[in-house]
Amino acid sequence: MLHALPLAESLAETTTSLSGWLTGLFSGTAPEPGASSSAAGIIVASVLKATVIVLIVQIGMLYATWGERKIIGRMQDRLGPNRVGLFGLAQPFADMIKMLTKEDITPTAAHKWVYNLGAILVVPPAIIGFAVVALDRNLIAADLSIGALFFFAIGSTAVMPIFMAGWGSRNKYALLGAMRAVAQVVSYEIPQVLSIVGVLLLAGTLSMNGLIHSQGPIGDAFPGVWFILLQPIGFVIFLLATTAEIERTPFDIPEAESEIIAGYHTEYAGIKFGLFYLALYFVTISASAVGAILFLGGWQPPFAFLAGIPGWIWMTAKTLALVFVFMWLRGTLPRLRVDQLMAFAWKVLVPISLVNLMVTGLLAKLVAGRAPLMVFGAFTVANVAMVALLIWLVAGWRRFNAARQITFERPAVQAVGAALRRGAA
Amino acid sequence: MLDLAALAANAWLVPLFTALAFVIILVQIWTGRGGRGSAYTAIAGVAASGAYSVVLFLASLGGSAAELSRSPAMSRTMDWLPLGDGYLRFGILVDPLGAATAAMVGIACLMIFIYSSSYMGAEFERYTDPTSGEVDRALGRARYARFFAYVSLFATGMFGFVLASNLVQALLFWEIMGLCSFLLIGFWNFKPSAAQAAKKAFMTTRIGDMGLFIGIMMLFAFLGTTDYASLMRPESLARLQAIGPIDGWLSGMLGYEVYIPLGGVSVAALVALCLFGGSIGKSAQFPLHVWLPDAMEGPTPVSAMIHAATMVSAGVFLIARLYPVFASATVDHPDQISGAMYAVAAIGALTALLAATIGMAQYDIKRVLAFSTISQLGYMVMALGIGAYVAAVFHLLTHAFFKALLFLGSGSVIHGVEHGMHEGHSHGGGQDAGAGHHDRQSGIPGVAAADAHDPQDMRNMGGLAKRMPLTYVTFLAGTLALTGVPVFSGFWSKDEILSDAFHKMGDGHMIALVVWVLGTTAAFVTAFYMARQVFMVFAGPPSTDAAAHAPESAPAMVYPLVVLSVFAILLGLIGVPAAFPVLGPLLGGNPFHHYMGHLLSGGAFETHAFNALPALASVGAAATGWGLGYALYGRRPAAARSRDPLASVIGAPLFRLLNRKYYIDEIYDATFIRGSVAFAKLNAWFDRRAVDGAVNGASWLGSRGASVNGWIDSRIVDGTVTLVAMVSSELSRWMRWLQTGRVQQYLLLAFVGVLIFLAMNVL
Amino acid sequence: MEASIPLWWYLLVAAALFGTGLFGALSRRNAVGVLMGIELMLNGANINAVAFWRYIAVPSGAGLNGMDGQVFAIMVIALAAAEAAVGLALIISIYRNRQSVLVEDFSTMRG
Amino acid sequence: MGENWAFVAILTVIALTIPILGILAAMVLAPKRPGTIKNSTYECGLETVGDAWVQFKVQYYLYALIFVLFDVETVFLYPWAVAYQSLPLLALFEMIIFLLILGIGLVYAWRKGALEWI
Amino acid sequence: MMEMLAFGLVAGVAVGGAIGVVAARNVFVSALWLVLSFIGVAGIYAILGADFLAATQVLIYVGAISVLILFAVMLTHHVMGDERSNNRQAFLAFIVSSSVVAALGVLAYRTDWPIRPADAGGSVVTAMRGDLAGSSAASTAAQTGASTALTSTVDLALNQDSNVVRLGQALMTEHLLSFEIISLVLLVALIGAIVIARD
Repeated sequence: MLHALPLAESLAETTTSLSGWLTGLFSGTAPEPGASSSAAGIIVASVLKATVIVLIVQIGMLYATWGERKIIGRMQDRLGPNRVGLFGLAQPFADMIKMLTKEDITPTAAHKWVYNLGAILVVPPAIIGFAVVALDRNLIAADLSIGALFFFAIGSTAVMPIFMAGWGSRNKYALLGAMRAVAQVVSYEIPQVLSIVGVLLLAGTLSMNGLIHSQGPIGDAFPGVWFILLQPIGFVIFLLATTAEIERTPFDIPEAESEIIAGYHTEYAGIKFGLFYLALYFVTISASAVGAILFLGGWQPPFAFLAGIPGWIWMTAKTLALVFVFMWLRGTLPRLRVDQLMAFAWKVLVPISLVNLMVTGLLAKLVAGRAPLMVFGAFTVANVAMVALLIWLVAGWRRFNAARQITFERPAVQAVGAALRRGAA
Repeated sequence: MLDLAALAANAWLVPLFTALAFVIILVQIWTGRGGRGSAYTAIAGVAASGAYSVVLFLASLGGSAAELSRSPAMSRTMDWLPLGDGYLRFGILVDPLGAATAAMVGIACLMIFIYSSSYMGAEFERYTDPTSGEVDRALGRARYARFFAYVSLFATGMFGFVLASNLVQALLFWEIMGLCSFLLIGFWNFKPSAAQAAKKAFMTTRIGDMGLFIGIMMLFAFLGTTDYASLMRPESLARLQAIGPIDGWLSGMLGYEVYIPLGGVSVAALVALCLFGGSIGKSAQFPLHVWLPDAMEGPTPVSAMIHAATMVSAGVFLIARLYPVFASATVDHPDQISGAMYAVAAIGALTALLAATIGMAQYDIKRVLAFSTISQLGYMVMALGIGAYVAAVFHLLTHAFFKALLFLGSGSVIHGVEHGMHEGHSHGGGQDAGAGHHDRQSGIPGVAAADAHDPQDMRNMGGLAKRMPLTYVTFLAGTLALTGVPVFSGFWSKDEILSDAFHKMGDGHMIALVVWVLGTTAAFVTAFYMARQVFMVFAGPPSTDAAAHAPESAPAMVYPLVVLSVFAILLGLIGVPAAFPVLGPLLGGNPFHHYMGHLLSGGAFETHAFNALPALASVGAAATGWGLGYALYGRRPAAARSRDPLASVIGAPLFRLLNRKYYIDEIYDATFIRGSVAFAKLNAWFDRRAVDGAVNGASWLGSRGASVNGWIDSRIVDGTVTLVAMVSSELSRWMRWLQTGRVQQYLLLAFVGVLIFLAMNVL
Repeated sequence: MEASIPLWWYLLVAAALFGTGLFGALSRRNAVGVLMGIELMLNGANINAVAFWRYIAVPSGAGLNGMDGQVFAIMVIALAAAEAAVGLALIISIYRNRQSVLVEDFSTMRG
Repeated sequence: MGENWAFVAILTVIALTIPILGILAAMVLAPKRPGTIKNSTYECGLETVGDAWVQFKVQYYLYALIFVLFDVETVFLYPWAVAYQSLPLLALFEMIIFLLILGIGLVYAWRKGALEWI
Repeated sequence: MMEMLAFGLVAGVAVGGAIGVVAARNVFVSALWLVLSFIGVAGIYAILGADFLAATQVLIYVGAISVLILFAVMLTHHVMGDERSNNRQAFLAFIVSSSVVAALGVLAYRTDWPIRPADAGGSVVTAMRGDLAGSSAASTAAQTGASTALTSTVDLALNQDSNVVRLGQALMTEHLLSFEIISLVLLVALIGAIVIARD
């Protein structure tokens, strides 16, 4: 796990040179007012940018798989891939080759078009998400004025391929798996979105750069504090909801091996299965990137004096940290039962996020325009209070359940229980 | 001194007291407590209003008489009837004429009420309960109280009429008096003759009232007002004059032309005559006098009050009140006698003489007095006709007193004779029951025999002077006053009239000559029949037992007689002409003249020099009358005579003529009554033939129409109904195709509509 | 970026969408198909709204900041969502009772 | 502004090409020996029973339903959040009312058991 | 020029999708075409400059409603035998709808819409920014003073001229009533659907 980090760092270095070149390219496209570069120029620049993004993401994804297996391995006190290449670094490439070369079996009963399209359409949403990820001050692919919203909109389109896969493969279990997966993804999208509204409220804008600006010491935007400090609860909910969106443990019911074969991609083999796998990792990375932007202040250094280090380093570090968290979760938490999973989304996360949102709204008005420290103080107080309230509620709920539990057993057992107690007393 | 204005302002209390009494008596009757109580209530009522009016009269006598006459103290007037643009006002007008007459009415009525409280005593025993046979006292009490209720109402009517400020209001009270006279004449309604007389009285006065009513309406139509005050104003009178003669077509009556075939008569004269018609009816002047003698059927106090003192004089009062209207009929100077006044004077004179002559040949004591009243009223009207305004009013007042006195006297005589008859029967047992009872034949064919049981027939009387001394004395005083014996009130007032006539004769007025001549002969005849009456009733031996046993009346009846006799004697003194040799200056130069004279619009009412001739002439006439009366009736007792001495003098046929009142009743009966009956029969026939015929015809037509209708209905209407049914069923079948229930089809149709709409827009 | 797109293009596209949606709604036998048609029609209307927001001059002072068109579109989207939800729920419950989802079979109100 | 959207469009195009390239590559590289058994739908080795599109419980639909309505709610939250600081305090209460009303919906679904996973 | 091209592309996608919905035999497939059409419409919004609306369109229509529709299709899917997808009145419907389209098109073309003057030239974006600055300064006046302050503070590097802020203000102030009512509508829809759907 540790050395994985420097590895990420080294990876980052190689990209700096690339980034230098890239920034020139990107800045070229910075939308100065009035700069009306020719249409052709735009297209070419866009294509170049897109390919660069895809490459980075692809490599990132490969080494993410590698990283994950190394980390999970370490967590489970085993080594993880170290045979292929130095420290198993070549392992991802080996996997990729395997994917490409395995036979791609298409069940005859499957609805040909929908089956194939499902596999294909899984990837684009994952990739398009990266358009709004802001690496550095001007290093953003498409600085949309509604960046955050765009990301979640694209996220929500990921549901469609799952359904197509499930239905297309004409397999009862696949369809059932798809239905479950969709239900889960859909259910967790609401808390995810609700959790970040608090952030938007404080930042007052949807565009990624705007968000980052309002968080860091650089630039004198309003809160000037990382939103994670102001919105800890929001961050936690966002994290949980995103893990569910990505169908990673502990919310990985859809392709839970132990239950319904492989979920919606049971009928998929070879590269199509690879595509699903690839899309998953893409989303993980993009989600953690957005998470970093929303809560950890993107390319903003934690403290003013650290402004020297270039922004994108901060950005990559924070993203990798979040990715590590996801892997960490996978390594440690057991899988949730389906009904608990669904109940958790609607009955716990949504209410909490709503309450958090209201409190944030109220506080935003109270401390509007104050100094970052004051803002931070007020919010921590509120958050601590909310957490305390939550704990008290949960405790109360557990006691209530405990009392109810006894009454459920059959009368005979109760009689024996009562006798025992009498004896004991 | 008494504050005249305050008194006048509250003068509306006068009619109110008696009205209150009337209501209280009604309550008493209703609660069953009639009897004496009601009498006392009535007396109290009339006493109150009488006292008030006397005080009012005395107050007006004071110096302010002059301006009182000019600007009568109009008391509060109340808006009574909304009349288009204004209101008909209901109020009280106090002027010398009104005040004096009210006082007279007050005093007279008071005496009569007291008198009748005992006279009507007989009512209690009169009624017997048909079932149980014994006397029905409750009914008696109720009838007694009923009498006093009517009388109080009558007093209210009279007071109201006298003090009325408005012609319509006067008409109202005038009608009340008419009603009361009808009720009182027919008081003993179980007597058919009384009922008949009441109806007759009411009908005849009604005819007169029609004239009055038309007169009032014309006044209102032309002058727009009926208030005395505004009527009397010179400019309204001038306006009346200006209207000029009616050329037959009278426009303005409800917007369309009315042709009145009275070409040539000026409107003013026409109005005056109409109003005079009313007084002819009420004061029983010539054409409409027939009801007064029959009105004697009522109880004597009634006759005394209504048919002597008050009601009948109301007609004269009306002419006096509206004198300017009559006088203005003359175009130029008020002194002239206008056409209207000519008519008035003529009728007055004629009535005076006619009534007097009939009076001579009557046997019923009250009828004689009735005819005497008619003739005296004729005197007043005659006086007004020739412009002797003050004399007429003066005679009105004096006549009221002595005529009331005479009537009450006759009442007491009748009362006495009745008692005499009862005692006669009771003492004598059946003595003259059968054989003795014989009707004294009149000896003159056509003249009714004296009914032995009729207490009013003078032939059953005689020699009552000794039996009823007080009644005799008072009756004698009344007779002397009536016949114009000097010193007595009658002389002053009647002489006043005759002297004015004489004076006017001097001015060359032909009518004045007629008036004077007829007046003087009437005076002679009056003296004669009064003397005849006195002698038949009081002088000589009693011709029947009843007369022999007639006791003096009760004190309650006699005392009023005494009071009235005092008035009869002394009242004349206030009107002694200033120029009268001895008494004139002594009595303050004719104060009555000054008091009443100012009422005339002319104001400066000149008094002409006293001329002895007319006075002497009238005294002479009176004396000869008395002498003749004594000669024929005084010496020999009436009982012995088989025939009326007068008949032997003037001959049976003439006597019968007079006795039968010139057969006027029969003439009326033949002409009007039978005529209207015939007309009614004709009407009935016409109705039966023409109207029924038309109705039957219509019904036949109806049935034919119905059948045609039936045919149409069956053909056409049913046809259309089936057609409609068929069309709607067709339509519904076609519509069913549309109602498929498929949503998409509806949507399709909807968008077809949209399409059409778009097409309209686009193309 | 030079020539801006004339307004009526948008209106034309919207009309096209609306028309196809209408055809779908009218001709589809499957109730869900009808619903899809309706969704298309709604989208057509939305395009119109946004196009008008974008092109039509906002009378001064009318809207606070002239965002009426967009608000209109958002409301329509929200309504379409609600409508789809309820509509499909209806269809499902009818399907459970009638075992058929063809519009023709829903012609009678009873039973 | 336009460039961004152009970039997004182009990125989607490229994103689409990648899986297609992958599949094409697989077609080229991977062996293709279709076999009836191999191509049959995999049902833990058992014979497939009945049709794949079997009836499902309404439960799934309910989740989607609630999701749609709450998704619309979130859409309305965005503009509010963004414009929040420029709006008076009243905006907070307006939003609280909005959320409460929809909260009622959530509570109703909760009580009625629409959220339970059968 | 590029803009026209983009518009043509996107419009083609939208209308093509719509035609796909109508033409598809299988309901499931037509649902997928519907999704494509939704994406096309989102594109049109993007070109029109309504970026928030484009994202909303994607988020709700593609993300939520299509899922709903697919669920519904799944739940009501009877035996495969779906012979005829169109009913008898298809032809008549075609005529009516095509003529409606034609009429609307002509109407659109012929009426002279009161085009906003600020839109003289330049890309949609510049127009947007110009009018944003102009109108927002003029019309927002006191009420949204803070918002203009807000945009001015953030340095220009950021692409801050999104109209989401103005939309938020409009929703919260001018169209507050519809905002609250839409929450009621959603509530009612939720409860109604649950009651109906739950067997």
